[in-house]
Amino acid sequence: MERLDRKAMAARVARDIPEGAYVNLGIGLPTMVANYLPADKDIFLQSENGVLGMGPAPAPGLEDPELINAGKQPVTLLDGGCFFHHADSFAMMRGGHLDICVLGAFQVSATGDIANWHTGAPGAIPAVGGAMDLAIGAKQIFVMMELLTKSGESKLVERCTYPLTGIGCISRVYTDLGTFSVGPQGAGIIDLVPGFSIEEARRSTGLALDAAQLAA
Amino acid sequence: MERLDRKAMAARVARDIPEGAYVNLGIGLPTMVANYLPADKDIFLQSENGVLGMGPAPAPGLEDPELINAGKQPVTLLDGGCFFHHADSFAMMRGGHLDICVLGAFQVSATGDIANWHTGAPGAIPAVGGAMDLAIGAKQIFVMMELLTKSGESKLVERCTYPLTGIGCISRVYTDLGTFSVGPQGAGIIDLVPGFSIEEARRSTGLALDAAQLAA
Amino acid sequence: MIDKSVASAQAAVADIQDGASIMIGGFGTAGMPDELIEALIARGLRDLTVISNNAGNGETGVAALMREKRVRKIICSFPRQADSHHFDALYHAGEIELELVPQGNLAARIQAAGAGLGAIFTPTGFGTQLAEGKETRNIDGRDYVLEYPIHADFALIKAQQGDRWGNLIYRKTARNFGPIMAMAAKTAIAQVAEIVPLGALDPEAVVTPGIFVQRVVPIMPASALAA
Amino acid sequence: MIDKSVASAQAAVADIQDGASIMIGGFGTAGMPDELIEALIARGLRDLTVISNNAGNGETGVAALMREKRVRKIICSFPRQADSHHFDALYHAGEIELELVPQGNLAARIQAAGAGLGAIFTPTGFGTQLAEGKETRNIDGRDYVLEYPIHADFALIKAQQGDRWGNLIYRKTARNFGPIMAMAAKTAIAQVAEIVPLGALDPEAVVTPGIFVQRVVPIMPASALAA
Repeated sequence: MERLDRKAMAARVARDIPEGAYVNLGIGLPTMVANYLPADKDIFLQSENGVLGMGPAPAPGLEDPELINAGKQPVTLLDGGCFFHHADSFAMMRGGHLDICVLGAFQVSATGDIANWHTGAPGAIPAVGGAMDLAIGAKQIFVMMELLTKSGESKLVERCTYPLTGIGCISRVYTDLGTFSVGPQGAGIIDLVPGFSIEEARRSTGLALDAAQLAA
Repeated sequence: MERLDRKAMAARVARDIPEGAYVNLGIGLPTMVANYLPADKDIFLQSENGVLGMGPAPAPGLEDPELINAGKQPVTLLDGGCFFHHADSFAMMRGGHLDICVLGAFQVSATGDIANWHTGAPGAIPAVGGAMDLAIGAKQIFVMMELLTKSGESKLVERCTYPLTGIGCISRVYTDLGTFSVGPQGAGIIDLVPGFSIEEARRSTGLALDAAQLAA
Repeated sequence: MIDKSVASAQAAVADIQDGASIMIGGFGTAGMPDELIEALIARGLRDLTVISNNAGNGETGVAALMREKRVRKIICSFPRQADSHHFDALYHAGEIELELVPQGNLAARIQAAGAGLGAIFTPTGFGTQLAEGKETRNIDGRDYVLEYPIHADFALIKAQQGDRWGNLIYRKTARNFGPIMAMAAKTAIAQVAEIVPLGALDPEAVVTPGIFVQRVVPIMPASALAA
Repeated sequence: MIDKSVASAQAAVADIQDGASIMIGGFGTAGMPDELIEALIARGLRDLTVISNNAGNGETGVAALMREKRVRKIICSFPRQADSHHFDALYHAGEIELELVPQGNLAARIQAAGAGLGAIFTPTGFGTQLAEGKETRNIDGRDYVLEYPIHADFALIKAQQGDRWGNLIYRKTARNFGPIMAMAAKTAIAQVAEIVPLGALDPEAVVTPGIFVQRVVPIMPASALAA
């Protein structure tokens, strides 16, 4: 089967982001989506540390330690971008002004719960950052993750076993093996990579995945 | 007795405003206090419509309809002044960042309640504006009013009969006949105009005014 | 290319419907979006809910909306003024509903809506008629009233400069309610004295980021037209 | 004449006492008031409560406060990082108390303190471990958690320019927590790259009005010193 690599996953997510969208790309894998957004369209990238209208990474040597994204990587500002303080930034998020957040996750449940902040391992130091704010921080919240763990367990689950980040907030899950909808109606298949069948998807996840949205 | 006119009342209040104070002067009589602040001292005037560092009224012909105070009168901005939106402005007030508000009032009670927004008359259209915000909007809230109504009733009272603006928030009342402290301990005399005795003050107000603070 | 600029005030308000809730910026003469309000009046709508600091002065702006009986309910802090006779007449005739809100609570409730808060405990108004029937709580020795956010379908505001992404800067005390109303409305419409090219506004000085603004209408100030 | 400028970081923090609560601005490399923190460390204080987004990276700033065991409690959103080893050691040894707060709730609680609100209902964190034991409420069909304001005795922040009245402007993403921490602390101390004459800052572009700032310390950036 034609498993998507990380670049292909990022390109797949990017395809679903329309012109004019206000978007927050979470730390890690989701940040890569920026590389696949069409350069000729106005798509507005927000970072919760206080910037809207982020451009690409600066050329080497032109990094500004005071112009960074939430992952603390140097970024640039487009003409028309601007800066604001943390309360305004999270108001932007909490108030539903962003269109799309793309997040990584440990687990997503069929009903749209997400676990992505804490493994719950004893002794682990908890750190949440903006994860819980991002999880409810846009009109649509997408997750981008590999479908299976290294040991083959599904990260798309009936019910999250890791500590929750947010409840019922995810609408779509982009994985290396396909794209899934989640929510009040349960999980469904939007697309699967060639060679990964509906039956395999159901067996891998243990979920009764609805296939009605799957394009023929 | 040497009743203070409005100018003298304003000058009396101004005398109690120290350098460095952040001050909001309410609409009407309190606005006059600005005319008696020492020009050689930095005293910061805020207006709740979104300006800090107000200067004197502009020269005739130089009025700017977009540079006004809460009374909708044209003002000027000093070097070092700035503008902000309504939520920040009332945060400034509600958050206790101002040092002094000076308000007019219909009545102030011995325990520091204030009534200044509504006569309660049937059919009267209520309008509150920033009155209730101002009443709790500074570390110290002063009232400036004539002690007696035209018909001779005291406006410094045991208990307000007009609808309240705020509870227990006033600390000092400047009048044409003297200055009074109010608060949890009840009302006291700070000063009286020459010819207005402690006994007359007590008789006029019907209050057992404490005279311990009165300078001998 | 995203271009939020709209050619005319008429086009900018063309999709507002009967029964809409509309925030209108402005405090006194400063920041009142007169041309947007005129265009709104021309729509002939009914049963509007207006959220604004005042209920109109004289014959223009919100007062004209009142005169034309377009408003079913107003949420404001200071309706009664020397020349608020159109509101006064409606109020005395029982033809308009008034929700009176202390000015700072009005600002805080609008800001809470824009920020996605469910409710706030504010000290303003505690113990007064305007808190009657409302939930109260003593927190750390101080008394507070529970107040809910105020959302709106539209905001009509006035700014000084805007760009095609909707970024705004204001002028002096005309800023007043503009930034928070833009955040609290589903569709924020700003009339600006000038639309400038992208990048012309200092990114450190933008007051309202474009994300909060859906339409920008250039309306040259009357003073500039006369000059 | 009011002049809030202070000659040195040492003088600016001279009255902070054992047990004080201190907000420290900064997010990553941006906006961290390193020189103020160094001066604070030199005071040799104990039992501080620190409110900051992170619990320190590497060896400087908040991490140095940790290394020197000056902090009894930290309120932050993201303590664990690749190089937060000083915090990690204290945490595992049970020598520091951690109150973990989602970043947006941290910002909202700091802002609520500055704005004089008693509490806020926020949707962030509902149904998670970080809301356990907290009051919740369903408002208009959405679930919220009741969160309380975070006040502090002092705020240490970094800005770009300031004037003698305490007005501040920031630089790029170094703005982050500065404006709201200045509002929430009894005494806000800002280190700035430059103190400018009164009137030099554009009154439309001032981000933090001077009323929120008690002390301004000029600290020339290392890059400028090297040049």
